Amino acid sequence: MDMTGTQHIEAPRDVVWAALNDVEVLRQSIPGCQSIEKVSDTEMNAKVTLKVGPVKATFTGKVTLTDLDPPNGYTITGEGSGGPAGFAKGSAVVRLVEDTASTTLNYEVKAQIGGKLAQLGSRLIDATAKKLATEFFEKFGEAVAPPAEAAAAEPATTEKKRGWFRRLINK
Amino acid sequence: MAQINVKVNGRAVSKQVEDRTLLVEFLRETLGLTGTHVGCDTGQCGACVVHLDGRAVKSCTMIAAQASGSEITTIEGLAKGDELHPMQAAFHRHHALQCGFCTPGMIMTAVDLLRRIPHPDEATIRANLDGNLCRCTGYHNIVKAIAAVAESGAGV
Amino acid sequence: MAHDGIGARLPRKEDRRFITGAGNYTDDIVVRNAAHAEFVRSPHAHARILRIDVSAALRAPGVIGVLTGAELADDKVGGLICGWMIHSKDGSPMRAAPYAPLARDVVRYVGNPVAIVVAETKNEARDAAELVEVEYEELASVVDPAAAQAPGAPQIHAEAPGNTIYQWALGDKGAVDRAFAGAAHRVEVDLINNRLVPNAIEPRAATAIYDRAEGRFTLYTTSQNPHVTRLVLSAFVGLAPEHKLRVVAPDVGGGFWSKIFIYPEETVCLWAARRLGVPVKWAADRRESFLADAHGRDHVTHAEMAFDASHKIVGLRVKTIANLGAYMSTFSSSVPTYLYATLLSGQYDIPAIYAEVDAVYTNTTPVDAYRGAGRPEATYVVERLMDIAARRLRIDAAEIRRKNFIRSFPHQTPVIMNYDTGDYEASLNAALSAARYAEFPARRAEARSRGKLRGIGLSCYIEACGLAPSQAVGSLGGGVGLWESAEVRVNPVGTIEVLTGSHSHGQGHETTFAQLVAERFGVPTDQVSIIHGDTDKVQFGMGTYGSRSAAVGMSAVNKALERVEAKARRIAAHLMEAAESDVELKGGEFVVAGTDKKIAFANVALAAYTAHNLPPGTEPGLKEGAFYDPVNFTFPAGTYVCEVEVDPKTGAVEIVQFTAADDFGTIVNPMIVEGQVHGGLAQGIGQALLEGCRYDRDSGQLVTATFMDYAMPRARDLVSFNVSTTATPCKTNPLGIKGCGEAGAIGSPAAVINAIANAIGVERIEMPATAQRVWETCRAAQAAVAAQ
Amino acid sequence: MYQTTYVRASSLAEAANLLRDNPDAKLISGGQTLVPTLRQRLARASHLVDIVHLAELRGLTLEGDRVVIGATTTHAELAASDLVRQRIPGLAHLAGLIGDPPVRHLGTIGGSIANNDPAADYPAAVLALNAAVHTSRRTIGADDFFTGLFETALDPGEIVVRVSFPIPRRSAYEKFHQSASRFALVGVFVAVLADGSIRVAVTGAGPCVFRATSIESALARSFTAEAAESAAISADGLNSDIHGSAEFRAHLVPVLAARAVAQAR
Repeated sequence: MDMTGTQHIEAPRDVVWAALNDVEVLRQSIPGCQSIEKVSDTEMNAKVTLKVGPVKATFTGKVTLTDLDPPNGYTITGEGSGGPAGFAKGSAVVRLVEDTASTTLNYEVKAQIGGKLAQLGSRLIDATAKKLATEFFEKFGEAVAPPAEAAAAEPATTEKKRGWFRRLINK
Repeated sequence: MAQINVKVNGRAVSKQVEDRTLLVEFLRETLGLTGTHVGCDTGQCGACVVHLDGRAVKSCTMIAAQASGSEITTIEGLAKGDELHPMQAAFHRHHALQCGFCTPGMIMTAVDLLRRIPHPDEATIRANLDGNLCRCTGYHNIVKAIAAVAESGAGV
Repeated sequence: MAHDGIGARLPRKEDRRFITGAGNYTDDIVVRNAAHAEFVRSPHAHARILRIDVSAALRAPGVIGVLTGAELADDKVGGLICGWMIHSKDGSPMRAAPYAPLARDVVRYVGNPVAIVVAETKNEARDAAELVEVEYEELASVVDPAAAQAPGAPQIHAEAPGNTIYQWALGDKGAVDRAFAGAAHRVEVDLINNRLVPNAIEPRAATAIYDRAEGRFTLYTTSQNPHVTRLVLSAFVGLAPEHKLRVVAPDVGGGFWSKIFIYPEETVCLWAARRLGVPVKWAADRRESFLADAHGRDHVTHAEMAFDASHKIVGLRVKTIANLGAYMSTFSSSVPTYLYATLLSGQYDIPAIYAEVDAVYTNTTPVDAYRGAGRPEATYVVERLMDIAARRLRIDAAEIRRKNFIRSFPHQTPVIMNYDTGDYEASLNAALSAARYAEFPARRAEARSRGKLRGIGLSCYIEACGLAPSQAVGSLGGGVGLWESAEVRVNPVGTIEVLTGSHSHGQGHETTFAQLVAERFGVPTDQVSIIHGDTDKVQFGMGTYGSRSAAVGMSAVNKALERVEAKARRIAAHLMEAAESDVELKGGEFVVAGTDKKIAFANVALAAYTAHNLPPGTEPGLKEGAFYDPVNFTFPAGTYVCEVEVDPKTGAVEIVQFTAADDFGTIVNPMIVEGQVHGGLAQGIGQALLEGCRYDRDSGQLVTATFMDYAMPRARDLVSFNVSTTATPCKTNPLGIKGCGEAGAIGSPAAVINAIANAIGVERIEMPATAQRVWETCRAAQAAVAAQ
Repeated sequence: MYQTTYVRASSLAEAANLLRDNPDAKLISGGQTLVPTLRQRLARASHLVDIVHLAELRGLTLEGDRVVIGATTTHAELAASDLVRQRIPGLAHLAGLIGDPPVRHLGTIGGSIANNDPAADYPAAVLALNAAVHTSRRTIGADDFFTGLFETALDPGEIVVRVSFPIPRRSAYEKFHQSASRFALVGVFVAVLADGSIRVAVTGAGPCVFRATSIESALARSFTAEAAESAAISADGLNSDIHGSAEFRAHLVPVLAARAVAQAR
């Protein structure tokens, strides 16, 4: 499955680029990330728990950064084994475009699952990958440039949860 | 462990099994009632259909503990001694079975159908078999057998 | 006495146990102290196994053992075999790679078994299987047969360069080229025969027992041919000599060929039972069935047909790529060759045919025969071409067929087969009249007023059944003879036991074989029992598939019955002091012609066993055996007419009428034969409309692995079928039987697709004709009309 | 299935406490999705908290201008209910299309909406009819309830108690089945509410049930099948899988909406 998306971030490109290489920012951004440890500048070990409806699986694997082209972008790849559930792989080619004080982040995502997850969940692969990718870049955007008004003022509302799919459907 | 108290085919049964035991596993393995079959893992094939408090349910899509306190009828409990239930007799007379594997679930679903809708037309019969797969008969004679029982009024 | 001999619509003797829940299927069998097996399978389509760590699994509660390919190799357990040698055009033998029951170094499809975990309970085995750690290095995979031979495609086996198993050809290429060069019209088509999953409702299962004291194995298994299973496990896998291995196939819940093959799981269970010293029980869940049962079809074909100016076919040229999956299953090599290309003449007089078939390995579940096995693929090619030709040449679909029918028999086709008899015009006429073909235009117009597109499609199929003359099979590369055996034991009280090498898994042999005995001996069928499926009881047999049980198995029984009758007559003549030639068997009694002297068959049986008064030199007892080897294939044929309504707005297709007129020769039990046709039609219609096994092209993952994604035909997808028969009895077997088990699946896909194409007004639509595909085709057709 | 502990809750409070104290506990009512998932070992449940026997989750009553349906009401009960058939025929029809008869005998409305499968039928009715979901803690309006792929506004430990449907003037549901699972490839629920407002909810097509506002506006102008069918739905963001492309789903939405309009009563 392939998809593309865009995230607008109110921060200069250098800041966004730095965040893309910051393990702590990645930890906050990866949906369901339980832990992430840096092995090198471009490689991390990670543990991620994914929940899609009644299905829940924990993946252990690694996150790697390749095709580094500072500060224009890179490819971030995550692959992990969910043990008996199978495995999942996803990669995003990220391109940063500077726009005065803000940055437009364009991404192109590829995702693949294998084993039991693929055998049982083929109808959900696309929707799940879109959801995870959107969540990742949204959270990333928030981590790099938190919304101006105090985040605390806004409770964890339904509106916020609706965000990602509203954008997808946009009807 | 879960304590399962059920009445199966009119007989009170009380057993302890692992909580994760499916109703179909309880029937087949704990009680030895192997007439109820398992043909899939996702609740489509209907080979495992039994009656729970008089309604057709898939015994593979329920854990035994959920059924505790209920009355269960399996294919083994349908005939009265040597006298076949009219649906069993119709399946025989109309050649509504070949390999026989889907047959117990199919018969239990068919009996349930006629209890709810005593005089279904062909389209209604077919629609009510949505939860039962047969790979042998093309359903032709199954539909015929059910229609024959409905016509005779002997369904319940 | 009610007639219950040949031709009677006798309700089945075996039904009672099935309708009361008393059937005895493999997984129902309780063996004391049996342990439960779970297989660890590859999640990857293609990967190198770097490491297998079973230590955590071994420590798990209830675990008795965890075994891998390394132990299998240590114990010198052999690989699985493909039993039919095919030679390529260049004379080289097919490139069959080793097929280890547990993969050791490389896994080649998702689901490839890697290890077996045996524990005290099923849940414990499953818990522990999750603890087996396998480290893989992923390799690139290929799942599409058309891509497997491309330069740079991943190599699946070193033994088969370019993933090509064989490049086989049949027919006279030069003659076909000449026919095309001189032809007035040519039509061509590209077709995909979609990959199917057999999905017998009973999943495969096995219970393996090893008796250490006797050194003897027993395997209860879901098999269509227990003797062949024993032969392969003994002679090739080498687990035990035949006399130390009993294979029992009890009640079996459907097969459709998928339970013929000798698979890794049953083999490994048997070995594990000995190695671990416990009986081992395994039952596949449905997801495992999708991964591990041999799939069917999966052909990519380009075909061309040439006609003369009077619309007579002058030549047929076919090129097919057949996907055999990751390993060569038991009969896989024969399906796209001798069971396929030999039927490309269809019901037509075609002077020149040339077919090329490439068989390829891919990173998919092994592919083997599935109901029809090669013959549905052949029918689909021929009958799609006939329909397209009718459309292009602007003649009626029935007329173009009628014009080309073979009309004199025997008929030698250019592709090996010699048709003994048939009357294709008769079945075509019967089908057209039953389907009210002539009135179709009115029905189409009425449907149009409701916004529906109504279409009608024909398919005139032929198949070769009654597999098969052993010598012919041997000369074509078959590893076994395809005769059948039977034994008839008459008990002293006159009841009869028939032992047969055929195996019933839904076909009703316990009834139809008894009807044959009733016919010959006048004994009521309830005094006859049919024994099958146990190598300890039946000496040998080749099993049931390819619509062979009645034509071959019953012919063997008939031969044994003849021998019994001959001996009984000799005894009866002696008892009645008459000449043997004056004694005949009528209605269960031996009578002396022209007199009132008679003796009941049962009394003759008793006399045979008391042995007080037998003719001189006659042995006591009344029991005879026979082997029957057919002299030719049989050729069932018929015409199917499908009528559909297409909703152009949603692409939904509704089968509104389906008519079948089959010629099966002699029919033993019309009720059972009709049931076979109904079931075959459902599978063929399923192939055409619903079923399609799908792999992800990039990852090689199987994405239709449950009934949630693989659409099985349900009652509401089908209609009540309008079936009838015509008969030209087979001339090459004593009973005139042709066989009926596969016809429905062979003839129907083309009828359905032809009907949809007719409804929409297009030439091409792929199977399965899903709503989306049909909607897209309608839209394109509308756009094309608009553009004109 | 992994090891689990089955608990038959004796009260809503007990069930809520069990969920609070055991983060991996799961509620089970009909279990028609949960049990197959557990069987496949795609999820673990430390506890299965059975709420099917709780009296406060039962019931199917008329309360003023609303039909109030207890969370553990099965699809079969709802489909057969004279009350629902008379007051909200589209809802009764929808319930009778879910799964198959044995599934309808166990599956419940509460379980279905809490699971919010993108291809489930009930969410379309809840959203189109502007139902209110009463939970163990609060009342959530339909527009706020379904938040995403398998996601709802329910907080952890919050339990659906009943669903209250305002009686519409007219309603109808049209479902195009996915041929294997018989879930909705696309399902469209059309409702004309008591105040005359028109709501059209679509399931199966997107990652979550959504309102087809373009069809709603078209129907507001003219409540006819032709109006519904002429409204366009973009394929952007719709589901695409082996059973149907986003384009096909987008195409089906107005077609089914038109058929629902023709059926609405």
